Amino acid sequence: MFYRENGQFKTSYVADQQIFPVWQDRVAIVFLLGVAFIAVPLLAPEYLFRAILIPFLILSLAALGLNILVGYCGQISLGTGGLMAVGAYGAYNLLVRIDGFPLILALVMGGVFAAVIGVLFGIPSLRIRGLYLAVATLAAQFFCDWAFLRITWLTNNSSSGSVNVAGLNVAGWSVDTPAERYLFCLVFVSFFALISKNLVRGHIGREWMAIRDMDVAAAVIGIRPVYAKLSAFGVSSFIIGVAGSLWGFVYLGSWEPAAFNIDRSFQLLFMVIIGGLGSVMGSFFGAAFIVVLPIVLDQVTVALGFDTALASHLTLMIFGSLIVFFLIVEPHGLARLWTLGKEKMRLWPFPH
Amino acid sequence: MSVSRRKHGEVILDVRNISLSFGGVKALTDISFDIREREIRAIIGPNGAGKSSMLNCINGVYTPQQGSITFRGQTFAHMDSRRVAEMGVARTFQNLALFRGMNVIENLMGGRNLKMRSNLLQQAFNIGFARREEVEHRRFVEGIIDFLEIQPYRKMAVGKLPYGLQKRVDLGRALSMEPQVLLLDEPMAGMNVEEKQDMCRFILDVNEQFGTTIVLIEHDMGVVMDISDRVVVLDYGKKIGDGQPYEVRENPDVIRAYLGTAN
Amino acid sequence: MGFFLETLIGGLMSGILYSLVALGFVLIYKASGVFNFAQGAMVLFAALSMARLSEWIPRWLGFESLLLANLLAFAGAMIVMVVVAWLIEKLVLRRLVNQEGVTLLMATLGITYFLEGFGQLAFGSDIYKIDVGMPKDPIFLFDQVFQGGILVNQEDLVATVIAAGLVAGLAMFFQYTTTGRALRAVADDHQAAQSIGIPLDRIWVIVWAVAGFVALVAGVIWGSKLGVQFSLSLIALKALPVVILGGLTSVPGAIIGGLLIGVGEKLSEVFIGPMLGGGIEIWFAYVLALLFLLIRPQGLFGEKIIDRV
Amino acid sequence: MDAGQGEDAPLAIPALIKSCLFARTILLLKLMMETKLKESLRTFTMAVALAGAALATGLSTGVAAAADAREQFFPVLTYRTGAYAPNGVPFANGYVDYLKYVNTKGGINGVKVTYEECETGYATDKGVECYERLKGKNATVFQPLSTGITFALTEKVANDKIPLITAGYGRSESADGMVFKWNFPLTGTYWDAADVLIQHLGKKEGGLDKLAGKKIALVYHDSPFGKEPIPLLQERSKLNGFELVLLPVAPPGVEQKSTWLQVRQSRPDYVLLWGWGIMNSTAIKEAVATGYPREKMFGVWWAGAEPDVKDVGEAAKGYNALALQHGAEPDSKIVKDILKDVHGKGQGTGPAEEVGQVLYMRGLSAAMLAVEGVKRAQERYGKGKAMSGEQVRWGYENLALDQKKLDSLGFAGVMRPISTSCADHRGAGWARVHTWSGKKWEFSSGWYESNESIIKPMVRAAADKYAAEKKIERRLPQDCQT
Repeated sequence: MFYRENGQFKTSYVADQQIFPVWQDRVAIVFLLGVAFIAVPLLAPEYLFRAILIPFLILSLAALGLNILVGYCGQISLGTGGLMAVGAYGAYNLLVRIDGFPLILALVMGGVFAAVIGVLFGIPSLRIRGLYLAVATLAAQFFCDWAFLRITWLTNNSSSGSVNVAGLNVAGWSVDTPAERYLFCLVFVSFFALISKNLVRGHIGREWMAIRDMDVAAAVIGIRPVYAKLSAFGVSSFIIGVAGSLWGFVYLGSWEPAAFNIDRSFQLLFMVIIGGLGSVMGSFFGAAFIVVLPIVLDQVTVALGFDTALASHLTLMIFGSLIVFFLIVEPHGLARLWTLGKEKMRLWPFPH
Repeated sequence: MSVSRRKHGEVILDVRNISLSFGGVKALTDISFDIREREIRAIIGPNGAGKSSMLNCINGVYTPQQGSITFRGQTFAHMDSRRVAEMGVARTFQNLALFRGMNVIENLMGGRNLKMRSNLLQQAFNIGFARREEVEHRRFVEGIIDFLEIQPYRKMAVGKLPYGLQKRVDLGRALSMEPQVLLLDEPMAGMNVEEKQDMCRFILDVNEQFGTTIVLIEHDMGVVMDISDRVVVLDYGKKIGDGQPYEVRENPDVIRAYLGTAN
Repeated sequence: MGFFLETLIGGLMSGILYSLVALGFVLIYKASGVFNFAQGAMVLFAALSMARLSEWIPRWLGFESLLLANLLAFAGAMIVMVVVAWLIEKLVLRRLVNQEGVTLLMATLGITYFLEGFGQLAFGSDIYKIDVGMPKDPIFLFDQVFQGGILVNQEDLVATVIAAGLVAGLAMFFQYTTTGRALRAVADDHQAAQSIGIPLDRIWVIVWAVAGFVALVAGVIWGSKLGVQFSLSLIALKALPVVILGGLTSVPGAIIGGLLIGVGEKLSEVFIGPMLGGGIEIWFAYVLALLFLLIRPQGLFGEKIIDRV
Repeated sequence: MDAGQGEDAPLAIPALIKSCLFARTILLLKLMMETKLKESLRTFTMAVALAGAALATGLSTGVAAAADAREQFFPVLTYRTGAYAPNGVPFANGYVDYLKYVNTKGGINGVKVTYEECETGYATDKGVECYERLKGKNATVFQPLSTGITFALTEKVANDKIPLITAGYGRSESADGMVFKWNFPLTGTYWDAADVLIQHLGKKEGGLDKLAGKKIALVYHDSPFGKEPIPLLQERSKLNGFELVLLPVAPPGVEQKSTWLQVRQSRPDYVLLWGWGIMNSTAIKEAVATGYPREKMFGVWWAGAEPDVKDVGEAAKGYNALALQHGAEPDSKIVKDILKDVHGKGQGTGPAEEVGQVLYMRGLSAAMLAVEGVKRAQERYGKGKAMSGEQVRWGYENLALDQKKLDSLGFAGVMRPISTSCADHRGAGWARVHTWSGKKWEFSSGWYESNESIIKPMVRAAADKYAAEKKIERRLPQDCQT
């Protein structure tokens, strides 16, 4: 089956504005959905779920959120970890303080809390730009780290600052087998991916991109930087917050503030850039790259008979070099490689 | 202002004693001139005369230290970009300020943003209203695309387009705002003859079909003399001449200022 | 009062130590527009090679003298850092010319991983010792004025002197050497510099080498203070607020910024900290920097940005 | 959304194919792969080819059965790299050496001990990945040596029915076996540590009552690990009337100037140091720099090993720290045996000169406890059989290591008796204090036992709170029989 766009004439703007104008794409996506929702849960072993798929899904959600801010609105943030923490602890507090508070709502509310904080921390972006902003957002990161250790009320007065959450229970359905947890995350991720896709296609998305590409021109065509930037911070933080609460509730189940420390922030920024700025799909590529690659490298190096220390040193080195390598081959991220691939397919067998 | 090729309306935009400086550097000193409805008003002057700064003051990119700008009777000491846009002033840029990461349609749709009402949630779920709105504005934008004859490039990233076309897209973005006043900052800079002719045609068409008032910064004297109704001449941030093309052409200061540079 | 002064002095001295790391950031950003996150890793790497070489060289050449060992080790470490700089330029920078800042930032993070991995691989991941005979014990000033006197940490004192010397040296280098001038030219405008025939690639190697040198000095000082160990690379996080507060492009900025941050965080921790339960200095430093940025978005000494359209 | 699935595909599809195969012929394929690995060249291309395979091994572990019923598999979570490597390496060496040693003695009643290391780098999610990778190979017991990983694993072990030993760290409340069925903070928790330290200070002052009006500062790693002792110390300060000053240090603790300026200002009579990794040596150095007497500093048992002081050397002379039962034991029988039977045969894991150092011994004794649990289980479920996680859990819950047995194991003078029960998963609260002589650690106190009357109720309360948060029930007495 060739991948062709020509011959598929759009007779209405609606038809032209759908997410996948090319029917082959639509087929592909349906197939992938099928695999992800049906085949994987049936066939994948526990290790794959717990060690790879679940963290991959949650982190891609966070990366997706961050991508809205960095990729679409051009505001670099290193406070992501902190916002995830806000989401997780927010949801936690709702559940421990209000009896019988529905789980899903709590997770979403976690996102809302994060959104509020995120907008607050976004205010400096109205004045500070680029790397200066990036470093400034670290203030948010470290403040959150500190707050959740020090303000014991936030952790329900646990002596150590660590918190534990009960088993997941959604309207009677207790989500505990790895497959269930995977599906649980998958639903969230798919939903938010769709939402984000819609937003970035909508005029709000164009406002973000306008600010990113040429803020003066954006102002001249009547875009308010305040609204555009802060809305980006809000939406992005919301998604990140939800991801955070999923990370706490579904993946960890019991955590210390360090689970959301600065390394997480960098890891996510990595995903976004390696995956592709300003691309929903890129967030997923990036997450896969950052989550899976080290694990594979580790297992390979160990399998090759190096001792674990040597292996992990090599892993670090190879991982680092690969990052540089990818940035050199395609500074616009894996998503760009993907689109280029599709271009090629369109033209195939003719080179140009 | 007695004789003129066309009948003009009232003064729509009135600039009074504008002075602007960065640190110590004076960019504009006590500039005053007015713009009438439906006319084509040119601002000329050598490089660094402060032409662009003038436009930047008009649509609120810069804030002048002194002076006021009156638009349809409302007077402002400093224009807020948003307000200016809402009042129907659009603008193209000297060295392209397109949204390079977006394709042609998106850039033009950007110009429609002011008119789009659907809120975040409606867009998020892409439900009825948001979708309809998107379509109807898309229709308008397609109209402009046809008008500017850039149909083939619809979905191309503007960064990839040749310079001349980018200039058109820039104009298109301004037009999609349905402006009453259109500020054009050197729309023909770096164009070859044919491109210039096209651009002139577009400008005149806009002016005649939509009755849009046009403020034009241009170096090409030929063009200026042909299409503009009145001309303001700036030099080193000062106004040295104002009037109809032939008047300005005779003005000794202008000649001095342009000695050698005029073509 | 005495204690306040003590804290103040302590802050100034830690500040200087931060500046040492910050300098590396500034140098590289000035000349190549790269926000070099690997600076921390470079400090670690330099310190590691210094520490290990000072162990190994005597063993190889079979002599005792600690001084000689240190000198040779320092020289050796310097060579290592030059090689690193050269490789980075060859393999990374050259291939990423005029990419956006973020991409470059990420590239340097990649380099960070590599250096951390390679450093531990080559030199081991235990805790090592750099002994350049720094005096460890405190001295007490004005003990007749204030009860208990004002404690001054000799080690920091030495560090301060070295840092001052380093800065002076750099200033000289930039002012009076042709390379230095070339560097400044490049910093001001790449294209222009190139057009008057300044070879960018060589300049970059030099800058990174200089940054490597700064990292080495910082590494030696921090290393003899803390012991050489992986965590050394994390002091980069201490230098970040310094860099942005001072302005990414200003050497004096790095120094002043360092002092401000140092004093700010120490005073805050000691006097405000107890009210908030302590441990606030890490974020306070950043908040401080943030506040300065809100007043001057380009940092204290950074160039002002004007939108031209 | 496109993206979502767009991404899963390359990841999932190979996985699917493989796992299908595996579902049928795991062992066969594993054999094939092992041979493949053996002959495989160490070229990157090959590595890439292997990547799939390696991942697959990972996948397979999910369903893999024990290769041999006569093998007892011990997963070893280590961190030989990163910020905490200097402390992680000796522990790992001791742990592995002991496992090797057991095999030289013919295994556990004939059951061969197998093990596999997995590098966590002290990172929680890496730790979880290691856990998931190794648990499928019939893991006997996990010992993560990290608070963060302990938290994460506590959630999982109950479902997977694998015991979790956190000897001398982790959650203090997990001593309550009625709530924490699968956790075993053997030999002591931080509350024991804090309590013993206070007892020791009391002794120095000539009676706990003499502590009244004294000022004790806690310089702690600002993390759950460092905060753990605070409640007990507060309890004690109420009880014994000393003033407690809390001084957090942001991890990793490379910058402590302000902390020690505060120490200098408030001039506490004693400083308790609750650090890990570089924080410890830095603290001691800052103490030197601010002229605080090392003799008045007392570290937790994670702040009392060679890496913490060796590069401070003479300057650290007089610094004290708690010893979790054992200290540095170069002269103990077990160390001699290991040097002879393991290192002597070129099987040693680390440098021979580090054998018997503090953290090495920590790893060694941790491994010993792990093995003894299996022995105990065998006594009930059949000598010479490989024990399942559940069976071993019973073993840990019914440990009865009296002095005689310990001596016979070569731990004479190294450890005191440990006996656990359904209610008490900790088994002992013994500790000593040792002091750095400038060259090595030397004991400077007799044995202390932590004060049950204070700790028990706190454990109980904390455990109940945990149970409430997790919405789980306390175990019933009859559950203890199984």
